[in-house]
Amino acid sequence: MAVISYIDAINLAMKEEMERDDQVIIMGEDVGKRGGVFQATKGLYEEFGGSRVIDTPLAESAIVGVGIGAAMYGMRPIAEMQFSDFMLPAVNQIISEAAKIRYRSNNDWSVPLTIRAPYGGGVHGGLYHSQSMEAIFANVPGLKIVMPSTPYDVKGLLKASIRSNDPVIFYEHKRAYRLIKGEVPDADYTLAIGKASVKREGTDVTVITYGLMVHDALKAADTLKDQGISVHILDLCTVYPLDKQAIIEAAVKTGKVLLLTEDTKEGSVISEVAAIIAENCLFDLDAPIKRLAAPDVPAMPYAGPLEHEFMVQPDQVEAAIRDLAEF
Amino acid sequence: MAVISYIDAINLAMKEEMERDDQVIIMGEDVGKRGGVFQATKGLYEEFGGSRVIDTPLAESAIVGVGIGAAMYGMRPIAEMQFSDFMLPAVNQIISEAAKIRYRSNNDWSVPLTIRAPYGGGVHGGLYHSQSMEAIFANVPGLKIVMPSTPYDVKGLLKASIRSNDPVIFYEHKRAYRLIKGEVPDADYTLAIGKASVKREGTDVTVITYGLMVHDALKAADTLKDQGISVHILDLCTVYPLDKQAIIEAAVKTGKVLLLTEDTKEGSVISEVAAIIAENCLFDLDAPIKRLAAPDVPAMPYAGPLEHEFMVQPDQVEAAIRDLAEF
Amino acid sequence: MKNLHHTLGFSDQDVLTMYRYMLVARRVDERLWLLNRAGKIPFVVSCQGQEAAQVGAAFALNREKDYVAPYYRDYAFVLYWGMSIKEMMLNNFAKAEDPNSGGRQMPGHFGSKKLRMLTHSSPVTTQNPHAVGIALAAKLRGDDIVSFVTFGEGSSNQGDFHEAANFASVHKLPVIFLCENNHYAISVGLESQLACAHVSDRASGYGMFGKSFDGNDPLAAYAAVKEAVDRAHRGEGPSLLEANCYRLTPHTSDDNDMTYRTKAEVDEARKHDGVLTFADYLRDLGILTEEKEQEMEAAIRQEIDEATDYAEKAPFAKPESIYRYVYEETD
Amino acid sequence: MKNLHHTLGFSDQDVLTMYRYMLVARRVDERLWLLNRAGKIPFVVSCQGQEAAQVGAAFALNREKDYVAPYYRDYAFVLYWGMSIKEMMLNNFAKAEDPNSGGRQMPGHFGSKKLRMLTHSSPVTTQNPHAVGIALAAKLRGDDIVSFVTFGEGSSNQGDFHEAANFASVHKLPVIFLCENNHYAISVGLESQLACAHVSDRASGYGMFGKSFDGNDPLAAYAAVKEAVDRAHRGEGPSLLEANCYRLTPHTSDDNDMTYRTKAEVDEARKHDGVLTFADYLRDLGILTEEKEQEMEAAIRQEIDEATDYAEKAPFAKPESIYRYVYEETD
Ligand SMILES: Cc1ncc(C[n+]2csc(CCOP(=O)(O)OP(=O)(O)O)c2C)c(N)n1
Ligand SMILES: Cc1ncc(C[n+]2csc(CCOP(=O)(O)OP(=O)(O)O)c2C)c(N)n1
Ligand SMILES: [Mg+2]
Ligand SMILES: [Mg+2]
Repeated sequence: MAVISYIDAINLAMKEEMERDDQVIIMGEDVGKRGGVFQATKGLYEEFGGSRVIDTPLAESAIVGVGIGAAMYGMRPIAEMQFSDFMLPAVNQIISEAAKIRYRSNNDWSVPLTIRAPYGGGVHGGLYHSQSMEAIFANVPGLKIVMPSTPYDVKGLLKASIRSNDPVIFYEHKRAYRLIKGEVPDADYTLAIGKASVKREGTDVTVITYGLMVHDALKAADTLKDQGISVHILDLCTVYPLDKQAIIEAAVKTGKVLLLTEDTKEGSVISEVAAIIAENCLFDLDAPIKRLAAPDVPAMPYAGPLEHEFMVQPDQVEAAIRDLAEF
Repeated sequence: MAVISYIDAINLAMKEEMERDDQVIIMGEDVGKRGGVFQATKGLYEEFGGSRVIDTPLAESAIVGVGIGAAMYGMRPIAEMQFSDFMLPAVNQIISEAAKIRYRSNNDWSVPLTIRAPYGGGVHGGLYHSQSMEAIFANVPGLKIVMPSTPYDVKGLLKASIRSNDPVIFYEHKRAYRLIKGEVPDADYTLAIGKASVKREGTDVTVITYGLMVHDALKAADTLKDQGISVHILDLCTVYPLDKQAIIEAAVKTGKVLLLTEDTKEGSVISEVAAIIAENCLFDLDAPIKRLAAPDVPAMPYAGPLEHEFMVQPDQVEAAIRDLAEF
Repeated sequence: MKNLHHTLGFSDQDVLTMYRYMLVARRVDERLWLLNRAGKIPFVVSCQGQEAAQVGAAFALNREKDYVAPYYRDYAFVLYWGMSIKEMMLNNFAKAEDPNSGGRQMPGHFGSKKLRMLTHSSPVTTQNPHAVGIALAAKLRGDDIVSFVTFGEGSSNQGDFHEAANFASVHKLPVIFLCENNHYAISVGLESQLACAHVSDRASGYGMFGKSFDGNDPLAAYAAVKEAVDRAHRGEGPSLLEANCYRLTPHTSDDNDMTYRTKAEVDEARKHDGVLTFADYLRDLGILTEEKEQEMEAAIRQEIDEATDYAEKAPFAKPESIYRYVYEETD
Repeated sequence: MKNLHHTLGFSDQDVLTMYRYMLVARRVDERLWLLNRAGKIPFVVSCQGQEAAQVGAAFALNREKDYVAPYYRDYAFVLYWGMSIKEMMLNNFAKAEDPNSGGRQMPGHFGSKKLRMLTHSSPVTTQNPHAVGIALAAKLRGDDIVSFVTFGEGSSNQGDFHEAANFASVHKLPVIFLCENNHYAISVGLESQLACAHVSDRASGYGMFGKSFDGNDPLAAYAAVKEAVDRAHRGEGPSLLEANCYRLTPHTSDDNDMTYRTKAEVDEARKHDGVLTFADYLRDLGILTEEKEQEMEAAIRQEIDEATDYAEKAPFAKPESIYRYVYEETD
């Protein structure tokens, strides 16, 4: 197994799927010669040409809407949104159209479309290049939202998304792109969308999270191990619809639950996780559920000290776990 | 005090605010001569003329975006979205712009804009004229989302929204328009945005809900009273940001909580309510939190029996309260 | 009266067929209003005043291979395209057998994969980028087809119209955008919707072919759409057409149009009603005889009666069916 | 060299001032790149190649009453409009004193209520409807102003452009839409963005006045915008203008433009650089003497040095300030 970066896993998943199935195409801003502003599509234009790696006009609603049409024709488009923040012009096409086409046509039409979008902060991106955009779509049946944390998950889940016969929003943490590296098998594999994954077994405190914060949790768990605290970590992987069974099992396992998200707290994906636990495991809890999230302000400011203040810091994660352990 | 309908309260609030302040204008599709497709703006074109009651081109992003510009100039526009379902083309203007303008300009600019939109089902509206659209915006700091249940609340909260110096999404339940009537004072009054309201005091079970379902809860409480079950009802009124204190008090009061929404369950506003309770009142609960909501399918179908199956029915509300009481 | 259809390559039988579809749509539409007023169906959206443009356009397309994205008023188009009267009635009664959505959607929200007809939704104009995507995919696969989409003039002011038109032109895709300009978007008249004379004036901003035609004349519609089809097959890219029509009914059964327009205006427009004027044309040329007309009306009425009867009695989908088809069902 | 500015009503001093603002913007921009390469600021977005159009346009507007919504490349415009070099540097260092956002936003996201300059965001084209709203409100209040908005040619393909332009025309509002066409949207060239020759060709689809001009010539920019201003004041509604420019730098400091265009192409464009050609014009007419030029460069350099120094040392906003101004603070 090779050790590769998060973004290389994305690039490789697309490359392999395009080689495997000539109905897979990529559409987006700067995905062609430029290889994407983050280089996620690097080399694909050269390998597959401009008719399969399409530089579109600067218009997200069209990128998604045209992608839907192409998907209805039988292709498997991958629509790249340059930043998750810039998906908002396409919300109508995503929610009114992509999510509802199978349902409203009574299973006649379907939309095998993957919408990739870099999200997340800590990159000096300011208000509009740092946002977590999952909560907006995490109440829309018909959509699936995948947010992987490791190169292994990235590759398996992106391939599964491309092969899915339903629309998938695939969020990539842009800070993870080059920061996170990991082992990825050379052989072709997919992972099941909709399944959470236990990233660490533990007995004292359960941390449920997703995306880049999985790594904060893992680091905290390492540190706390030396202090005698055993942390169980569940990586949601798919944030909509949630893997209820896995959440319930993880919560029951330790009876103490910390929920983490980079998103602003109120109305975030971890609110639903909390609700599931509150509905299903009340008598198994030994401490109140605790949520750690960004403050409820519009978005992450640009200036360094302000960005830092906005983001949940590793020491806060560690302290929250310790507090729960000692509860 | 006169007894008036929900829609008359809307109409009256706008009329009075327009008389009071000539910076209040209305913009939307068919709001002029037609008086709105639901007649919410009836008579206002005749009274205030076409320059203050503006029939716009059919383009929601412009209705909101132009409204934002006018608000930045110092006016108080009321932007009508014909159905909440059709707000989606305007999401970028609402989330990227209206919600963030005060914050990003460091308090220099502000957006005193009210976005009115009819929502809710049970009107043979099918997939796209029945949806609850609050969850999409209920993770966006900078916005406030008001969803009143009674003519009294409608009038007081709509006036408060129009006078607010920040953007407010004001959702009106379209089935409530003519169904719900209530007493409304003749004198000018406003109600505080962000405050929940106890609609009934009780001791056995707490129901927390909003919009039209408040009335289902009230009806169920009446019935159950005869069976010796005392129901406490909290009407959220503002669903974002939530009135945490009121939620905690209401939950603690009975220790048994039923949360109701017309929206699909996963990721709905009541998920956040459940999370607040799970974080703050764990040891005060005598039963797991229960949520009653629409099923997680894309939207309410059109055919009568299908619509009926989708919607939470009054007998389900009653049964859920009884189950909790007997827990 | 000059014969205008021979030069377009139509036989007398062809134009009779054309008229027949216009008439079927009109009679179905009228029946729907009766059913609505009788309380049998909760909602009607009409094609009245747009049948000529719709049928003329449909005749210029290839029913065996082209893809179409008709909007909610396209009853005449859809009937010609292959939807039966019975299916129309099942759609309007929202019954399980409705091929468009099994009663899930409101009437007039057409769609059928078998007919290569995209599924339509209520938020206006979203179908435009879809039609572009169809054309893009077909071009990539080397399929020589045309992708046809319709929408109202009010809807041409949505961002999705602009983005779709621009995308189609940049990629020179075989898309035909047909705006059915019926002069109203619910209550809002043309002058409050756009400031150009014709929606097709927007074509030049996309570097595409544009043309406006008399929407009451099916032959004019045919000619314009045929020209666009030929251009598309020749690789000359998309076209933006406008059919000049008038909405003869209220917006829907929920609307009262007398709150914003006068009966005199509607009566004036009725004089140009394509169903009447085309019948006159055919009568003048001796193609539509009184006998033929009566036979046609009778046959249509009978078919509508039977379809209505069938649809009314047909079962609704089962309540528990609403949980199905959110995602692909693999087992 | 023919004197072109006298007929426009400009004195020699006026055009020297014009040039000065172009030069200030260029030198500020160049300094920003140096600061970025030195690791002092994380991000730069440039105006290089668009200064002439920006300054010419600004000269045609009324700094005392008009409203403006400049986009992220409008350094030259904003400097003329009233933002000081020091404020520019505070903006780029994202310090508390930055009048645009106090360091909350990325550099180049301008805004100042005092200057009647709308606050700009990153999602492109959202400012267009805002500018229309300003004009609508002003018209309702009877204020005789112009609302001016800029954007790139890539951005002209967003739905918001279309919806804003259409709204402005239908209501005949005094809005000037100026597209700064620099031939690239990041890496995507003009031919993959639009299929018409000029963005201003879209004007006719909105029934509005349209004009394209040489974006390297501040006098051409002035003349075009002045014409639009005059029309606006006469109640003739909005205009859509296009400045033909070229982006001389990579898209931002995060971009490597050599992955998608050649050095030869950029070098060719540099020959038409408005800062150089306008200097030539002024030199040929004897208005810009060597002495004046040196004095100007020296003064500008000193001001930039001081501003940089000030901004670098200025404090960031306090971390706890991020909780403020989500909503109105009334206490
Ligand atoms: C995005 C959106 N906004 C509003 C509506 C409500 N609505 C339905 S039809 C209509 C008018 C459409 O006018 P036009 O495009 O001219 O088509 P017509 O009905 O006249 O054929 C409106 C405003 C909608 N369906 N979708
Ligand atoms: C809605 C949206 N999509 C994508 C982006 C990312 N982006 C920033 S600038 C840019 C290109 C803009 O091109 P153009 O409009 O021509 O302006 P220019 O930068 O060339 O001046 C893109 C794609 C964005 N900011 N907003
Ligand atoms: Mg119309
Ligand atoms: Mg550009």
